[in-house]
Amino acid sequence: MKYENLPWLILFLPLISAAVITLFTLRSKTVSSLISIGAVVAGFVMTVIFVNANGMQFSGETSLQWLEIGDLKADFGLKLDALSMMMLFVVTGVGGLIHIYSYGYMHEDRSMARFFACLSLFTFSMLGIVLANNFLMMFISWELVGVSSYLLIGFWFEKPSAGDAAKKAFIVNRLGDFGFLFGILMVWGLLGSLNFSALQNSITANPAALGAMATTAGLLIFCGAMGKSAQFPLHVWLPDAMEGPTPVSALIHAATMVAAGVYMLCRSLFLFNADSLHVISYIGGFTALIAALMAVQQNDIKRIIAYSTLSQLGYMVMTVGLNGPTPAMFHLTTHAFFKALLFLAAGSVIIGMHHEQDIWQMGNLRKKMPITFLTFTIGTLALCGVPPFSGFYSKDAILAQAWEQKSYLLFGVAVFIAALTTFYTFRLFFVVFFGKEKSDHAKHAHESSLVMTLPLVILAVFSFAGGFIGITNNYGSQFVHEHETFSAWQQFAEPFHNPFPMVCGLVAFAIGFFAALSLYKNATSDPLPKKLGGLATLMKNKFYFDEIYEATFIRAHDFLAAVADWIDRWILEGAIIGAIRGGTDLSGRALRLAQTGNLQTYAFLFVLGVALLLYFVLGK
Amino acid sequence: MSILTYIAGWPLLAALVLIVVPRNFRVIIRAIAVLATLISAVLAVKMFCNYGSALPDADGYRFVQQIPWVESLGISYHVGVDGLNVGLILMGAIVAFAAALCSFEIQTREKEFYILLLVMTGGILGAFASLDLFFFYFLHELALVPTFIMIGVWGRGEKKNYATFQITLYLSIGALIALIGLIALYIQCGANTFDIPKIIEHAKTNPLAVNAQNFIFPLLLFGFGILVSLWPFHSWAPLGYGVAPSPTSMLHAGVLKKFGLYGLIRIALPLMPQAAQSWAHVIAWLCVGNILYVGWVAMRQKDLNLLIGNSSVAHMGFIFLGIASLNLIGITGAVLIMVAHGFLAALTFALSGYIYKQTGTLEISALGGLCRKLPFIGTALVMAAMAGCGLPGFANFVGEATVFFGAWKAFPTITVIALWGALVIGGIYMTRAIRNVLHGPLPEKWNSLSDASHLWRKLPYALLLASLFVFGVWPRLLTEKINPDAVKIVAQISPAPSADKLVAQSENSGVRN
Amino acid sequence: MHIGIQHYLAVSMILFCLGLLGVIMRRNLLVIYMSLELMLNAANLALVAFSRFNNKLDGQVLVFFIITVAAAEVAVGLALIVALYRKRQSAHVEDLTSMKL
Amino acid sequence: MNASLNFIGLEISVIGLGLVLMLADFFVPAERRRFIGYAGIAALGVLLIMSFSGNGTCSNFGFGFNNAFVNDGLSLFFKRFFIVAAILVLFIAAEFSDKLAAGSIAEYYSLIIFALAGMLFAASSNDFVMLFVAIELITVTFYVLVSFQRSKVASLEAGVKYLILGALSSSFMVFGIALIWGTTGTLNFTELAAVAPQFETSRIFLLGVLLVLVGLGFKIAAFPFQIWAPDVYQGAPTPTTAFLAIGSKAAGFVLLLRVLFTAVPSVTLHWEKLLIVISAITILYGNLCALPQRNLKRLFGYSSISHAGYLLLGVAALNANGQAAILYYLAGYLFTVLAGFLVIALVLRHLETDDVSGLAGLSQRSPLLAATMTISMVSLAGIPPLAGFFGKFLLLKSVIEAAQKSHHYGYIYLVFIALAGVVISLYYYFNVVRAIYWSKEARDLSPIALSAPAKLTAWVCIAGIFWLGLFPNTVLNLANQAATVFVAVTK
Amino acid sequence: MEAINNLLSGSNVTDVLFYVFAVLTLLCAVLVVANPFSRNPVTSAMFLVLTIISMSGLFLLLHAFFLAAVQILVYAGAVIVLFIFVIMLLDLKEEQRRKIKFFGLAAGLVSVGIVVSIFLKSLASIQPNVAEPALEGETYALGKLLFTHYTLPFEIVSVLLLVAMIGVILLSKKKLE
Repeated sequence: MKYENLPWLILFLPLISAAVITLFTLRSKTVSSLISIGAVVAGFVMTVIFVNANGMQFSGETSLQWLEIGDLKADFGLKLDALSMMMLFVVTGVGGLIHIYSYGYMHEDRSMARFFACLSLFTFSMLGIVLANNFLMMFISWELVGVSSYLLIGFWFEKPSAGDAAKKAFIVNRLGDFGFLFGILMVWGLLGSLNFSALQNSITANPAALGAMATTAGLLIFCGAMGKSAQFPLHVWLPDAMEGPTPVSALIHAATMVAAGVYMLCRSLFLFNADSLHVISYIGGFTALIAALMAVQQNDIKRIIAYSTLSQLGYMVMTVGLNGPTPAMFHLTTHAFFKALLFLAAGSVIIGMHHEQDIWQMGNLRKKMPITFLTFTIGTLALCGVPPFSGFYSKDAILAQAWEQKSYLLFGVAVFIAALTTFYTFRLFFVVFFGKEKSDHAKHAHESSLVMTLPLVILAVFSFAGGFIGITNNYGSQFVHEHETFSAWQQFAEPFHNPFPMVCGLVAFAIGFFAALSLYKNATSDPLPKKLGGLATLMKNKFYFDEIYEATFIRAHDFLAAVADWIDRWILEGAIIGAIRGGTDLSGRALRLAQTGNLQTYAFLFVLGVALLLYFVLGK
Repeated sequence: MSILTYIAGWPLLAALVLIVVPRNFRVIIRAIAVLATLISAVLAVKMFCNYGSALPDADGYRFVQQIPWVESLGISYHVGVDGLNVGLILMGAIVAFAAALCSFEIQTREKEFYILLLVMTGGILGAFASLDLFFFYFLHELALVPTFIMIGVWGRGEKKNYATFQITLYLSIGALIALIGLIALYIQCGANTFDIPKIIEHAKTNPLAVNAQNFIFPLLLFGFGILVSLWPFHSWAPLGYGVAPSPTSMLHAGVLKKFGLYGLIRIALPLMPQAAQSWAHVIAWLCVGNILYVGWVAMRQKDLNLLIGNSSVAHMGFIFLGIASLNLIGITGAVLIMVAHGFLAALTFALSGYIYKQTGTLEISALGGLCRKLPFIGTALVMAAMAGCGLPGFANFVGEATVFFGAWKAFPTITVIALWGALVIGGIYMTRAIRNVLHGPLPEKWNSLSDASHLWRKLPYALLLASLFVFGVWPRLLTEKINPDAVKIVAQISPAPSADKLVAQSENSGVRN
Repeated sequence: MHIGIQHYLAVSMILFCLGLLGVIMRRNLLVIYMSLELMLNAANLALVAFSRFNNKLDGQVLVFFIITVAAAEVAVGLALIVALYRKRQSAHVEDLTSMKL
Repeated sequence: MNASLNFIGLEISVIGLGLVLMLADFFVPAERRRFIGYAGIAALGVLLIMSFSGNGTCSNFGFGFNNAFVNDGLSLFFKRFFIVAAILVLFIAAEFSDKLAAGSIAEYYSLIIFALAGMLFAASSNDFVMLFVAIELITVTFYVLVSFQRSKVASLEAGVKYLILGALSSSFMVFGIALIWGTTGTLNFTELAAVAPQFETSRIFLLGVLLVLVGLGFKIAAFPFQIWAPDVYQGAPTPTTAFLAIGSKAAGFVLLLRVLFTAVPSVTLHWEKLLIVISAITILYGNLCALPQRNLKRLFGYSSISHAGYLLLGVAALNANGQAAILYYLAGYLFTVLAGFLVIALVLRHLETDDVSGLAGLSQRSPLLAATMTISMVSLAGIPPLAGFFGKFLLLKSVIEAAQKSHHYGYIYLVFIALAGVVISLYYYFNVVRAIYWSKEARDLSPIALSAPAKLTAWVCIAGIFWLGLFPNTVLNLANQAATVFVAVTK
Repeated sequence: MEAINNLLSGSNVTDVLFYVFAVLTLLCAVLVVANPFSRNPVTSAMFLVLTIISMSGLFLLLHAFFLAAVQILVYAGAVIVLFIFVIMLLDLKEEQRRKIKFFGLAAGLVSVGIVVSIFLKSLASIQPNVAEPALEGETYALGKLLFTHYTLPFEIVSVLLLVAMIGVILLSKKKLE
């Protein structure tokens, strides 16, 4: 392996940047942002150098001893293979663009330095997940990613909603992490190692090594992904996370962090047996479905995209569950491009609209913000799976996977979701960019600066071409044993190998598109609630998941907390300690009543004492 | 003279010096206190760094010094470090320095306060360094009493008197029960010495009778347990910390409280292996009380200090869990958390003390949005809260994770409950606290707050945070030291060899008869 | 039946208990004090009887000391009672309860 | 006879000193009489030094006066103890003198010295006659000392209570001695020890021993004979209370030890249960009753009961370590209690009340006295690094040893009761400390002027408390040595 | 029965005398403690004199002639005179017949009763010695013993008397300086 130390540098540069910003340059916005951007861009460059030197198809590890206590060996190690390399590209590449974009987006904010420090911290943690060669390292990065997400969602902490959203994201993620660590412990207990390669070897050597706990362990590990990739039932935090600045939504809650769950599943795919994969695929499919349904009735531009992210993540998870890591990762990558693009474009719209996020206040922005409009269109087309945009290929790969695995129910759901996706995306598209200006802000909207539009353009390029630049080749080399490398043309034509899913996908698109067109072309308000009635209310209120959780999980904990507090206050502190205190005091007050001050009493007590003494010894 | 004598001695000497300094020389008084603790801290760092190169004595202790004290009872001043206490002493010295720096908040009777603070520091550092049962206890008590007085005199809030007496009586009960256990141990051991290495050595050939173990172990467990706020003997802790001045809380919650745990690991486990095994389940289930139940209680608190106090109690559960697991990983993890939590508790109480000083209240509902006015303190508090709910990068995570791995083998169910407590419940109350204290809009009345501005003010917090980071990022600094000694302890606990030895011994005696 | 030590001892013990009764039943300090003298005398009687039956004189020496000490105690005690009476105009135990509990 | 006189040189000197002090009254003008005390202190100091230099008769070990008088390690220990106590009490008395009838201060000093003589004899008693006369000397002297403040009704009332109950206990003791002598035919402890085993089952003998214990129990204020202590402590002039608390109690203990472990050790061995029960109840009674107590001197009265209970732990342990622990504990108790009474004498002498609130603001009025009182309280509570801690440590250790040896569950209960007692006591001791340092009731904040001797006394007490807490070796060795006097009591 | 017979037959004068003195002593003692006719301390004091005189009769029966004399001299002669003197000085009235608290009375009787019962039990355990008592309470022997064997207590008692003297003077001095 050449440039063996380069990955370390890639990993640690953002951390150093975060540390330097926090410690020294918090006062200077420009310096701080440049340090942060520099770190991630340098990371991208170094990734390119490293991959150029080593090629994509290799596998290596490099590690430092970190913790070794008896059986517990956890190295600080990097796993370098196609999977992590591709993810490196995504994280540093997309991340870099978003960093640059942020420079423009956050320019007015007085806490920009803090923003970039957090962003760098996030980049470091995300790289940590990507590069980790063992579960503990991954868990560490996993948690760090969670906290950077927390910090960034709560970036505008003075807004109560931002604070709440951050808190919610953190706690819900923690629920997933609970299962994740639980699973890690179980795997470690059964297999005695944390290292991915070592685990894979022992599973390969003895597929039944996990024994009866295999399904449980797999599902517990999956809990981690459930939290981070916002799968049902832990999906509730992601829409709220849109309280963070838009670049954050793009980077963390669309392109990278939320994909970490999928990445982790692919990384540890060998651990999952058929049963657990089955469950995973259904959870993924279900998440995709409800998220898409919810998206249909949202009015906040970022929330719509967020639900779409949720839905797409469900896709990916479903695909992993269908034993299709390659399509899943493929979709993850293309999704990173086009969803980041969509978010950034939305961010551009929001800036242009002076921080107005309600789509029903917008309209006809295509004139005022041409670049944004154009790139947004590309993102939309990619998301909806229009050929030859990248989304088409990755989505088709997913549909094909479902078809090939003969999971027809999921296939049907997936196609339905594809239609829904197209519908809500174009709803957004039409309402925002077409029709009449629905508010004063919309009338005075303006195009964003170059530093923001440039990343849009670059991302648009990748969103367009992502389908045939060899992404599947690289992932395939990781997951498929007899893997052949396709040329660009072969990739271009890949969907035609299995035309039925492709056709289904296209039909779904068409249905969705025309539905949206007919309903929202010139709409000034949403006609759908009238047509759907109760269902629309359900969708609008996200199927009341928040309320249900509020009523169950939160209430239960608060109730238990109240009970515990009550016991503490009244039983332990009040009754028991109080009784001991009071009893002691009382017995003191009672005993000293003997001290009447009357000599006769004293004499009597004295004699009584003598009598007792004599009786005690000589009474028998 | 051993460097340990200096580490513990400087603060005590400074306390003596302070007695003769007139009380109106405030700056000098403060300077002496800070300087003494600084010297201690620097020496402790030096000791920590030189640990590897120092030669261990026959029993495996380094920087040893022994001076006979009461020959007829076998008591001697015997100090030394091994992996188990080296980190604790370092932590104690650093926390003491930070506490001395944070004591600027004390404005009345400073002279007495600093004297007590220094006595407390010297006492607890000495207790950790002590390899003699008597001094171990003696110095701990020496450190404990100033706590009571400090809470009583400089405490805050309406419940001050109640809390002072509560903590005094409660902790005294614990200390006395432990004392009885220690004396019983001394007598039962029959080596006629209070010297810990000698007792352990003696016990290798003459193990304590199992019924004696089963009598003494619970004494130590509950005696020390009360000192460490083991559930259900925890209610003194939040109450006491709620009213204590922050330097006191820092030193007590951070350092002094570890005494009981250290005692369990150092004394109870190697000397009473059978009892430890039969009691391990009890300890493990009591941990659930600490982690889960007290976690819930913490969720409910409306006062920041009470919340921190309860969370600190909850953290003790992890340490107990590590101890209860009775294996190398668990015990190493327990020691790791002991060190980590020391820094953390000190940090959180220092921060809450700062906030109290600025706002005059710690009522959570009265606070809010403080991050805007207090960016440094706020950031530090966020970090502390995150460390408190086990965020990697901070030393606590390493310890907790290690404990989980260790405990998984022994008590899977309880480990899962502990996981829930650590990840979910801890997360809930910590983020709620951040949300309600630091996030949200800033109430009008707090517009005049000022952040820790100059270096000296920032230093204690920065120092503690840095320590948390250092051990969080590079835990091998500690684990490499802890490991060999934890191995020794585990070797004494592990059932197979000791049982064999017992059998062999009975056979031997049979032959002799 | 010949008169033996037990007869004397019985008288002594009864005397002792009578004194005891006096101490705890009477309220006049002087009478209480007299009852105490009865108790001392009971001891004296026992000692003299033992002395006779044990054939040793030491008991009688002890009686001598007891009488002397008793006399001294009486002197001090009566002086004390007189002093108190001067202050309180009472020699009754019920009136001596300024310190209690 | 001449040989015997070699043993009692110290006692003769002390009695002589008492006479001299009394006569000095005639030659010293009334306003200077309080300084007579310092002469007495100096003389006692010389005697104390002599006891260490080996010239003193008290270190001349052996039996005298037909074995009625013994000089041994135990008596030596206690004689030094009593002299130190008397010296400190004289200091306190000198400070307190203006509260006593001014003309009679010399008599007060000399009475203290006579009581000291009684204690010295008690320490050396080896037969019941000596025991009786020594105790009576102490008691009769204390009747006078307690009621010395004739102007105060409380003092007289305390005197009468002490008188009646003291005489009552004396009667029991005398009757007990009569029974013992009657059954065994001997009054000498050493001889008794030889014959006692054959009377172990004799009810009349046991009755005698028990009645003697009643008398001694009264002196040390052990349950159920503790009832007088609070009233007498409260009413007596403060120096008297101090001497009563330490001197009289220690005299009771030395005699108790002699009787139990020299005279009738074989009987004592059967009484572990009795001793455990008495010790336990004494501890609890003293501590519980002290809880609601606000009168400082009365508080000391109750506290002294509880300390008698702690000391009885060492008796109940029935082993040499227990006996040594008693001696050590008493040594620590000496400085501790006298420190407390010194402060009471100095602070409360101008107040009508003895209430704890009288200490309010003391930390500002006199930091030295505040520190002295605090240290005293902390030491009484048994907290390191002070004398009280090490003493309690030794006592507990001896009881646990006994528990281990005898497997008697009572010992274990006893340990926990002692523990409960210590914890309860913390409450009221810390209440006193609280009054000193953070009471809001402080009205009078004028500084208290301290004379040089008072300061010296305070420092001596503080030094003693710390010395015994930090450097126990010397005294512990002396105590261990003293405890070797007793027949090795083992089971 | 036998005892009564013995007494009536007058076979042994000392035995009869013992009973006479014993009954007298106890009767008078009862009257000291609880005179049903008078609660006047003077009456008590007078009966105390009688108790002591009859007790010295018992001393005589025990051949303790010196002590019998001392008893009468010191007690009847000095102590009781002192008592009477004080009673007169203080002009004490009769002890008022306050309401006797039944509980107090019962408790007192019970505790004394326990003591009595233990005493009696112990008494019952005494083995009467067979040997004829031979000791003669010679004054000479007693004095010799006192001044040789018991010198030290004797001297201590002298100090005690001194202390008592000082005490009495201090306590009864008229003028409080």
